[in-house]
Amino acid sequence: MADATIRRIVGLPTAAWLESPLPATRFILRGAPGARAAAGEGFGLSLPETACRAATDGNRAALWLGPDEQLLLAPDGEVEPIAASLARALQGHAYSLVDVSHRQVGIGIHGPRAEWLLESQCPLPLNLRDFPVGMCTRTVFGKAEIVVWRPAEQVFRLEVWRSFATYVAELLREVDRESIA
Amino acid sequence: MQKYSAWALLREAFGGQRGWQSQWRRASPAPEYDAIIIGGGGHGLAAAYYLAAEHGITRTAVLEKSWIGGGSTGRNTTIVRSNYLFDESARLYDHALDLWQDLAQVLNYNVMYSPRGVMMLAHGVHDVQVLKRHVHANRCNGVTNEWLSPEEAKAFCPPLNIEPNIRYPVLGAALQRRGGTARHDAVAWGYARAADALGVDIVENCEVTGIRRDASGAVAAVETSRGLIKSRRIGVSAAGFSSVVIGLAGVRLPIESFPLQALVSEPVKPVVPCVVMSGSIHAYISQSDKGELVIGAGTDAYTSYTQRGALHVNSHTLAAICELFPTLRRMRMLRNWAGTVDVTTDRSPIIGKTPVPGLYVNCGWGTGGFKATPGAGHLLAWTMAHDEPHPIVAPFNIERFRDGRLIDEAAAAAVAH
Amino acid sequence: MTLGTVGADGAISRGDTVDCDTVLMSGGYTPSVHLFSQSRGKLRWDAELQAFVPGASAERERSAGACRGVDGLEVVLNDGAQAGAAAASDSGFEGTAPRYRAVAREFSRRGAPGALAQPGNDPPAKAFVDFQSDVTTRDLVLAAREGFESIEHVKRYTTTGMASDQGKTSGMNALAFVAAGLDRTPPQVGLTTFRMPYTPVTFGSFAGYDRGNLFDPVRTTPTHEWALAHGAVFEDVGLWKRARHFPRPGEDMHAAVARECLAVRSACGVFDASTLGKIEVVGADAAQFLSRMYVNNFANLAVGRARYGVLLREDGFVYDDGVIARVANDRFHVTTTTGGAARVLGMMEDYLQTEWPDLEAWLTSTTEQWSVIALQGPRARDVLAGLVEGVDLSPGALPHMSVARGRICGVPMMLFRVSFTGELGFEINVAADYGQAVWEAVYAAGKSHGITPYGTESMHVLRAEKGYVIVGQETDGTVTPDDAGLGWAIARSKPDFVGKRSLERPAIKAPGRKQLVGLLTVDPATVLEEGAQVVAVPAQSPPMQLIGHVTSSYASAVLGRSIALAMVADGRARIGQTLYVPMPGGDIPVQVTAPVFYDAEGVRLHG
Amino acid sequence: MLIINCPYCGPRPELEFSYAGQAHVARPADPSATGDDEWTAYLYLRTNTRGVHAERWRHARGCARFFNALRDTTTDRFRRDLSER
Repeated sequence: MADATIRRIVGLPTAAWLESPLPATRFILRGAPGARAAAGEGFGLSLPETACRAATDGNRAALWLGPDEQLLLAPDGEVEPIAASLARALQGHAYSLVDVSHRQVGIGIHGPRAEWLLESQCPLPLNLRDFPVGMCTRTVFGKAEIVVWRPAEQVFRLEVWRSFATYVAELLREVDRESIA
Repeated sequence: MQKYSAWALLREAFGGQRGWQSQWRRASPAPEYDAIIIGGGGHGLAAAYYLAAEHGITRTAVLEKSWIGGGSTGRNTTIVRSNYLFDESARLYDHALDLWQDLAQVLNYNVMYSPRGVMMLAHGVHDVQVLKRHVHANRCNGVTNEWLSPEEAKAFCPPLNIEPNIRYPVLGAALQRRGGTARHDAVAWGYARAADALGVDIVENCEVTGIRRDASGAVAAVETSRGLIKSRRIGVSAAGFSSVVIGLAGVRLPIESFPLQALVSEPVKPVVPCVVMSGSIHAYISQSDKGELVIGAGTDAYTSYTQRGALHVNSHTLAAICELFPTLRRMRMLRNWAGTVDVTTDRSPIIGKTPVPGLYVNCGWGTGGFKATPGAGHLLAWTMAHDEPHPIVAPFNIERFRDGRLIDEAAAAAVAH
Repeated sequence: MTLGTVGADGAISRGDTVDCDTVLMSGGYTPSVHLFSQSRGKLRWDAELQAFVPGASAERERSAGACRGVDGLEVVLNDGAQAGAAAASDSGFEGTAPRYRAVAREFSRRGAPGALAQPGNDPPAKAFVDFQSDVTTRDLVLAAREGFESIEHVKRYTTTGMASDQGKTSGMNALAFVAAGLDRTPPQVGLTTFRMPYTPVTFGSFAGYDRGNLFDPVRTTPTHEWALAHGAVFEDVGLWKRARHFPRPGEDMHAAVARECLAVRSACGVFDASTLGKIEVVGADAAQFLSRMYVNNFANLAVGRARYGVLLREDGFVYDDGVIARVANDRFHVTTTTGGAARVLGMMEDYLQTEWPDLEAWLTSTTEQWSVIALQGPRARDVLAGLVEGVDLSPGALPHMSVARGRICGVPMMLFRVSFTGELGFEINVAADYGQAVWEAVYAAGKSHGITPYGTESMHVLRAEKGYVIVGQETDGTVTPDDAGLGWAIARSKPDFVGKRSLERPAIKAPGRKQLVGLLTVDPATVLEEGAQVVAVPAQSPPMQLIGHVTSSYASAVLGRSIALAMVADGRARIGQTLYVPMPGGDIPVQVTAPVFYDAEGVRLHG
Repeated sequence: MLIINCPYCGPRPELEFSYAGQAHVARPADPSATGDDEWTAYLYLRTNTRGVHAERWRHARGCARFFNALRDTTTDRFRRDLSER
């Protein structure tokens, strides 16, 4: 990409269990229920109809955030092709598609302590029974709003608005630091 | 009324303290009164006292569903101040502050009014603008209030953290030296005792269950858990329960009731010498004469009559206290409770007549009613005695909501940019 | 110390005297019903135990063991096991309670309530009830004598139970004693409320991690590091850190702001406006939706054009403002104030979801998608010219209040021709990750044109010179559009918009409302204090007849004098009059003017 | 802390929600034709019920939807499963 040289991604602290954010293509899709099915054709995977569930296929994912709101994730640099493909698939439907690739950053947390670290500042129970693999939702972490998604048993991915990302990462590290000290 | 004096103390010290009398009678309701006040908190008891003392209306009853002073009076953080922004508010609250000055003498009861100063902190440029506007408006209205630099604020309140590197540094403060605290229970008991001495019946455990109106629509009587009581002049002073009580007469008030929490620490030696308030990070603190740190939070988000709030609201307040007073971090919360506060849209009270003849209301004080106790009682009594609003309370009528003539103390603190 | 025994009737017999160093006192046993009581369960008086025990539950909890008055180790263990098994079973799990046998010696834990000197004792014995507050039975007798009969009154009058044990050692004894004195049973007198916490807990425990920089998130913009490196002084605006000014060595804020402002007026300045809220409104009914929300009309806004919008609350008072651009027929880019971003989005969602669900329009916050670089000043176009691709910057092609898409530094850009300074102005919107690089490129390209970074303080001065209001500074939630001089924005032909009906209320239409005006001090060197009051008649003593207040006040470098904005009763009719600002040092005379101090014709804006 | 049943997401902690006042207070269809008293009632008058209260919540930090619920304001207990979309 021609723009890679001038890009400056949010720099966050890292740890063995804390992945620094990677750039991604992100869209918020909102619209009438019919748009969801159509959008699936354009995006290349069936968008989840069940509340608080994610659907994935290869390197693309769709996260149910609300009955009329989906977060679409894809590798970096695919804004134009995905927008074009969705526009074709959604022709005739009432919907809104907005590029939010830079609005938020992804933070990965993994390992045996991941669930415990997140639960420390998140009011939701994150055990496997209440928050199984494949579940995702918007919620809070400390004083920040986050999207949390569990792609695997010991892997969580957070999506955080960029100006809150430093806070979230530092708070995670502080919880970790205090609990192992 | 038995007069409290140095002589009386001396006499009783030698007499085994056996000569003290009941501070107020345990009255049973009479069939009829010239005036009834519903609500035996500070406001209601004060109104009854002033009805008797200043207007000669001694055939008055205060009806309290439980024990006097047990509602918002006994649950608030006892802050007394008058540094409000708008001219109408300044007059109203300063009238109360004037009455506080010699209230103990007037009532012959130690209400422990302590003008130790109320300091309101500014944490941002916008806070500075808002508080300075208060200071200027107050000065021109004859209300004491002054601006302090961070260093002056710290000199006045030494444990305050004014380091510039904290999350929300203190950029300055507005100080009302005449503000302070008083003992909430004593205010209720002092008014009760003084009113009782003038012949007012204080009827506890008497819940009002209905308000009867005559053919003309005017009030005629109240139905209570202790029977029907007639009166053609009824004042409602029921704080968080105002809309429930006044609803009995078919009147709707622009009020919602929210939980408001407070807490105290274990008692320690004097450490916080004044009242400190930080509106923008929601922390209010003072120290009682017993040594407890008295801390108030913001209201919970939803209407409720449970007198219970959520822990996260208090946690937020305590985090703010720890930021402003790091030395208090290891103080311990002893007791937490909540009251029910009646909040109007413009955060200003409603005092005056209602659409129902003979029915008067004093409510909507939200989180700040205690400071107004003497003033609200005084002005409600005047209004009931004259059947017209006292000039000071005239702007605080119900009609202001219809006309759009709001006295919006809340909006004055709106966030900038 | 002299020992004695208390008989069943309360009579005390005098016994032996023993030497001792320390006295340990017990309030007796009583079940710890605190948690049950705090869960709003109803306590029941057990006359045999002489204690309150859990009665009807409010929650689906169970009390087990000593806290419900069960006595003896073996019994308690089995009680707990059974309660646990029953709770598990009710929750859908299986399990049976094991059976325990205790081999230890059993104690009786029957309590002590009432084992105190009683009111009838003669001579009166002194007996402590509250060991921490030194409350004695005599104090309780005195309280009763003075009419404090409710147990809450007794507690508050004597402070029994208010020490750090919160009545754990004293509560039942005080109650039993008061009840006996009043010739009632304990449940007739009633308990004081059990408050949380069960045991005192440090403030720090509640505060937890909410301390220092984690007390509240610190939000920074994409150019934050650049600003830091260039000496910016920051201010807190909500959670954001915004650069307030960029002092050079030796400069105070006043000097820095004067320099920054002059640079914008004479050459160009660059400003980070990224914190402004942004909402993408998309859908076939987007224009109609915005026309219902804002006082303005958006149906007739052409694609590629922008309009200043005013948002009211339903009560008619100004709530927010911003620039709203139509970027496609069914797509609007809405900006809000920094502080208003979240609440405006919430308000819009409310109307969309609950009042007008039939409208085809959807909202997405894009506040953080975009880095917004405001480039303002007569040289702004020259600076941009060499940087942008695909946009015709000429006034004809990109007039004031318009928007175009193009590229800058090789990345996509939305370029707004807007101005909050009164100068020729642009706001470059690029995706946030490119913000700092584009800012640096603009700064480098502007060097030869005298480009100067400026902060929020200069932004405030520049807009005040032009009489542009800031919501929250000129307005305070009691101000209508007309009060703030924004009546021109109202599309009066519209049948309805949020707040329209409230503008017809009597007090809103009554004369005497405060209106936005300018104030010029007679002495141009005097800068009024913001928040200072305004009077018509000088030399008043308090309480004065106040007619307004100063909302904004600055030293204007370009005008070489001070300026102020104020809200003054009937202000527009007073233009030309002399009013006074009463200060502790005396009245400051001011002349009332229109609220535009610089380039009233707007020539520079359209340059 | 209240546990609130979001009709879309299920029971969630209060921290994720914002309270949105009494339910069923509809904005008059034609505000201009609404009298002063009726408009005042719409703006300011609420039942402030002591008892079962029909109210609105928004799962603001969840699915972002507004919904109605019934809660007893004397106990803060929600009527179970009566949240409606």
